[in-house]
Amino acid sequence: MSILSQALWITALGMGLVFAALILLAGLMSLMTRMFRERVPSPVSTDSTHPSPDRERGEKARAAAIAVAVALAEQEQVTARPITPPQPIIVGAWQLGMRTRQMTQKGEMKRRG
Amino acid sequence: MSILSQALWITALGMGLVFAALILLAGLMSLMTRMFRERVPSPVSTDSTHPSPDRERGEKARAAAIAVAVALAEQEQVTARPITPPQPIIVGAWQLGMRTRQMTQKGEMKRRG
Amino acid sequence: MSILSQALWITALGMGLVFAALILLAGLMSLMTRMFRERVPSPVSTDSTHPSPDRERGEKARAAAIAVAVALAEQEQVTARPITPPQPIIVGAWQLGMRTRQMTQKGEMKRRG
Amino acid sequence: MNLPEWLSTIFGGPTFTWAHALMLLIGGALIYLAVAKEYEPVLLLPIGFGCILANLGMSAYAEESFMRVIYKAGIETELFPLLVFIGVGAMIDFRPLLAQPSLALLGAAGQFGIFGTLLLAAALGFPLNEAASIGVIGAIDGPTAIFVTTKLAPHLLGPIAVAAYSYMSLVPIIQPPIMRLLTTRRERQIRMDYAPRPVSRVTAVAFPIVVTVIISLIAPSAAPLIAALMLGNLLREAGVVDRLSKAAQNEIINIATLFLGLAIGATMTADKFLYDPASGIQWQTLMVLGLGLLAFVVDTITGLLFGKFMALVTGGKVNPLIGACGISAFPMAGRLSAKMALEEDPDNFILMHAMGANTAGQLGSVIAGGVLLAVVAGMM
Amino acid sequence: MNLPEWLSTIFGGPTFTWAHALMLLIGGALIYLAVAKEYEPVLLLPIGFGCILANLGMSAYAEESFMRVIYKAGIETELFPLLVFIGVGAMIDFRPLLAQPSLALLGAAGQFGIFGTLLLAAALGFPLNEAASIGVIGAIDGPTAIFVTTKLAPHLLGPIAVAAYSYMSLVPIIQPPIMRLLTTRRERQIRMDYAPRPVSRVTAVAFPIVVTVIISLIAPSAAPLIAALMLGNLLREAGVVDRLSKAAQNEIINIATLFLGLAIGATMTADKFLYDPASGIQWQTLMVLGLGLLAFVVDTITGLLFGKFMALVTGGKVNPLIGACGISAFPMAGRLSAKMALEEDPDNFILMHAMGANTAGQLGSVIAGGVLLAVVAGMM
Amino acid sequence: MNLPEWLSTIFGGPTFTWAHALMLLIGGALIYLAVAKEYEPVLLLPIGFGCILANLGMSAYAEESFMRVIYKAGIETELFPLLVFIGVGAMIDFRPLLAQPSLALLGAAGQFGIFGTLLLAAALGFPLNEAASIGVIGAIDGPTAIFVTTKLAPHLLGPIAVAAYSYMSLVPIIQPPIMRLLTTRRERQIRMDYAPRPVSRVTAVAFPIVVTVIISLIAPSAAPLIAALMLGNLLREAGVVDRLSKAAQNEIINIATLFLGLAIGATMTADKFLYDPASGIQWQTLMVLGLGLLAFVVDTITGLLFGKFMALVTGGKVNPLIGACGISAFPMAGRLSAKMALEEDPDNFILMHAMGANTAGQLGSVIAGGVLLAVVAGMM
Ligand code: NA
Ligand code: NA
Ligand code: NA
Repeated sequence: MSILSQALWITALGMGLVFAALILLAGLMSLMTRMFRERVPSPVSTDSTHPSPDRERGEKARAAAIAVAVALAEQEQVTARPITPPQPIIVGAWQLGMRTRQMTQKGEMKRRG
Repeated sequence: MSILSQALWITALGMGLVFAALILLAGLMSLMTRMFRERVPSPVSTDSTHPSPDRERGEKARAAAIAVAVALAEQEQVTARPITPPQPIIVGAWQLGMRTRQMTQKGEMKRRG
Repeated sequence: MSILSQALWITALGMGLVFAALILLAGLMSLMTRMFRERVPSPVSTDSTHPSPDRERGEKARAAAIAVAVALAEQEQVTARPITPPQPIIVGAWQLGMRTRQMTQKGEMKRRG
Repeated sequence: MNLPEWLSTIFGGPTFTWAHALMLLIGGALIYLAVAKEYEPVLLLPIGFGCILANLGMSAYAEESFMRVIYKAGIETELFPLLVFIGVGAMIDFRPLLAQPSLALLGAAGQFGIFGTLLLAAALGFPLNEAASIGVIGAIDGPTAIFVTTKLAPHLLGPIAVAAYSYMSLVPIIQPPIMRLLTTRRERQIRMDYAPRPVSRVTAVAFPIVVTVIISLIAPSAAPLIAALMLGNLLREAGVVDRLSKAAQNEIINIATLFLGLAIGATMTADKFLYDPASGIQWQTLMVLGLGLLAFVVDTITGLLFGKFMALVTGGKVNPLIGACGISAFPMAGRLSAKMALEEDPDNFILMHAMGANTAGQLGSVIAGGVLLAVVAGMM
Repeated sequence: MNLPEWLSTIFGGPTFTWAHALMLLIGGALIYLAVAKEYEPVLLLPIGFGCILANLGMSAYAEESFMRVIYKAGIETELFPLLVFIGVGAMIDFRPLLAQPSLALLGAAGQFGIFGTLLLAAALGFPLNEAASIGVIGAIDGPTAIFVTTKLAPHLLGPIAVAAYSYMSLVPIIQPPIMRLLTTRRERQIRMDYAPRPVSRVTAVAFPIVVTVIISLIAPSAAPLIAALMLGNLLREAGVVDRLSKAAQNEIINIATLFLGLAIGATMTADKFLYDPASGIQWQTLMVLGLGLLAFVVDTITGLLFGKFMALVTGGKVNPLIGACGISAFPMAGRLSAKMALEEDPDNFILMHAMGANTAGQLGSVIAGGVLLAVVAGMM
Repeated sequence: MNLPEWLSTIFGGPTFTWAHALMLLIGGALIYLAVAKEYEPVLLLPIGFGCILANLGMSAYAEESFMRVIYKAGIETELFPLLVFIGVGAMIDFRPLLAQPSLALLGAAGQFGIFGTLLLAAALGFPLNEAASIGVIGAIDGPTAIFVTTKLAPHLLGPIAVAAYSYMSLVPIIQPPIMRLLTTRRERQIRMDYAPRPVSRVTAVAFPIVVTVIISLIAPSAAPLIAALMLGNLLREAGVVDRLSKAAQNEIINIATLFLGLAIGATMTADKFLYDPASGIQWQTLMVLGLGLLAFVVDTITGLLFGKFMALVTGGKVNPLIGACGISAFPMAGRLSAKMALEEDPDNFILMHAMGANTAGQLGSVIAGGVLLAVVAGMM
């Protein structure tokens, strides 16, 4: 085999495997989020994409929070330091509720530790 | 020698040595605490086990402090993390006085360091 | 060569090289401070050694600041810990102005990081 | 190279059998215990993850595995358990023990499980080195167990470390029934005089040095362990090397703990832990776990019995509950004893005595580990 | 020994040629980019300084050089990139991806640059191992590039690491024109529904374990990288090992980053990078840098095209801009996409989708790196 | 194996003689100096403890000793002193020196003690390598002394490191009488103009790079030391790698210091330090300590004389006291000079000048160490 046809084979198989792996992961992620739901009923229902009035208000609040997050993210970009992604900001409004329990727990540890 | 009689010898000699070592250490500890006394006269006299009225009051205060310590220790047990024993709590009331000098010193360092 | 004459040669060449290296460094330092000036005109002019009245007032303020620094340095000496030189104190009054920009920058990082 | 060969090179990876799959579940179970039950999470989580890696081709025995690099750097050299001990030493306060030296005896009594289990394991047919390694689970002290096992029977590191750390977490579950069974309500209500000797700074600083010298002379095999523990304690008590003391309690112990756990987990390959195609199912793993539990129980029993003996000898001045802290498992065992005394009588505060006995147990465990190494190595 | 001999021993040091002088300038330029332009300073500054040392007799190849000690300890063993990944994993939040799993596909599309560049490099006459190492710059992920290059073509470590990290910093400069060119204004204005599935703690904890197992089975060569990344993420999400998570995000990553950078820089000797007296000018360095840039551009293009394809398939529910985050370059690429959407329409918030695609790109890069290692090693 | 044999195996440990006992006392004395007198506690405490371990069977020379593992990892590779220097560099501010470059000369004058002592030691019959190692105590800089001694005469590491660090702590005791003896009250009252050149950020960043290049070319043997020191300083002054700068000033230096001290202490075995059964009492230890003290005194004297010379040349614009800071012993010597000037005249503030001379002394010590290595190695 010439080096170029080797390279072509590598490309074909390589991209194939990469796509296969990520499609598999996507399926597993989908499965996992369905399987392991938070027991506490989440206030945000997951299947409705047509927001109710109530829902919409929350949506807007969240949007506003994200706007702030983006603004902050932009500021950060000036001194882009990818090694310390400001996760708390990215997490933003949406996960705030979900993670409260966990963070409270962590907070306690920090106070103690 | 059969393996079992070997094991018996190991047990006898082993436990003997462990006891011997700890008895020796107990003696040395006793000697050391006698030899190296704090120069500042300790407010808590060491030989009286029959508390004077004054002494008793201190005793109760200390007991109360320890009660708090135990309560806290119990709480901690929920997330038992033996690698970070909350020493300050264990040390409790009793050594508080004794170690004040040392801790002040350490505190200063922290502020400076 | 006897060991002693070897040692004499080592001493001569050694001290010569040490002096040569440090003289060279002194020259380079002199060159660098001249070449790379802060673009913002420094309030302290560098060539006048005869203080103007205004200058003198600043000088006194600085002297006072240094006095404080020395006093603090002395205190520190009690628990001399050369591995953590209290640089912020040594830097003292004089560089305070120059480094403000840089420190502000650092401060921001700390708040974010 | 032709295509079929190429494809077989790529996809013909390491074999993955049902045994490997089961080991992944075991690794997952350890992580579950760590995360959901908070059983010693700083160790069981890395061990669990290391176990998963070990069975995906990244074991401590695989050539060119990065886990092997870590294993060789920190387990074979024995540095990791020693580094952990430097940190532990910097976190222990020996003053409760120094103030009540007689409690040291309880730290000896709580080690009988080590030797009792060795006896039983030898009777069950384990060779001496394995029997001793199983017995050392009875030290109820992770670094000691790992240090001794690395020298005597490194192939058992996985189950022994898992047992040592799991049982340490199970103190509040395993010990109370034994304590209630072996002590009367009256004994548990014994109040202890609270008249400790004052401990000067000189004593606190001299103590770790003296212990290092004495124990190194009596039991040279325990020397590295005791030296590491006491170095940490010296850094703490010196009061002038705050930087080093903090480094020991944070950077050093955290990094060493993470990689210690990973490397231990990386020894838990399917063939060593579960099923060896050559020799069949590894029943010894289950036996190690079972015998280890026994060692724990025996430790607690002999500790309590010695506590009762001290109560008898002193004419009822010692609460036998503190005998159960002599096993080590610092500091959970100490807290548990104090709590049980409080449950019987809400005014009965024996926490200081319990912590004294518990630190004595920590010393006793290290000494017993060293003694065990010496006597067994001498016998082999 | 007589005097003239002695003096010649002392002053007849390593030769210092114009090529070495030029390398000092290159090292200085890297430090300049780090300090003045803040291009990935935590890596380019140590690389630049290491480059200077390499050309003053302290290279990774010099006997008795302390840089060689560091190189052997952390690059040859591959520990440094893995340690960095443990820290990176502890800093990444995969929830945006878990909540929108279909974004994972974008993380695959953004890796085409790797293979496209490999093809071109092979066509230009590079041997397969070098071509693959050059292609892996297209992972736009430093530790992956270093890990793969260490195994395939360690002599190219310098230029490849420099390219990987420089281009990562250039995301805000290189990507926007391509994004504007390949997408219509209308496409950039597409708003995305914001209805993520809730992600439970169980999912967040199970995710890193599942990914480690799956990827290690599919692409064993990627196993160490993915294991390190996922170990860090597990420490983060477990919520019970705060000490270890912080150690990963601080001590471990800081120390590993510093020495990784130094050791990489220490491979940039004049003869490897610039001019080899035996073989003349090292044009390959320039070609590596050029081809690496191309890999970046191709990644961005294929990512965007796949984004457009997803927009088409979903009937306009996906904003193609998030295709550009599939390249990795975490987290700059994600932020940039969100920003560009905002610029077209100040009410268009796609940050969560962009970060999901960006973390998918991080996974995709590691997987692609592992796949590349496997298929190329199998071919050679 | 029969019982008597077994018992003799267990109890027939390493011999413990009066010399070992005396070494334990010496180790204890070092710890006493560290704890009670606070003489460089972060180093003398670990050295003292290491010395105790060395004489309990855990020396750097004992097979299977964990101290040997540490010694080989950090001393033989020379990494520990270099890591300490990275941290020291990150803590030094060279601005006072940059603002007054002429002070650099004082940093050269303060190194004469090194060579003067080498001469005397050679005259006393020490071979060149030992004489040079003894002389380097006159660098009054721990890492430099350890680095040079490791290369020239590693068997003298113990006494030389102890001397280097003890004398560093004794600056406030040893220097004042010499300073009073050699300077007149009038000289000590000289006020120094306070007109430093402004130091821009560019200069502060370029300085460590320029110094690394220049010194590495002039004295390649000093290159690793100067490179480590300047790397730390670059991390500090860059202002964009705060994480790395903090890691250097904390994790890296703390861990390296602890293990450096332990490993140095672990070389202090009775036979090397006190009494070798083969060759008798090791008088050389006392001579090393004595000659080291002399080196210190000579450094101070030549520094002061050069200060007086500069006072003469400048027509009384230089206070000769700052000559005493050229010895290094950073930052105590600088503080002491400023304090002595204040004692003579409470309005005489020369702290900035003293710190400039002191940092020059730090540079001079490293350079002198490198030059010494080169010239002595060339001669041998
Ligand atoms: Na025990
Ligand atoms: Na990529
Ligand atoms: Na000096």
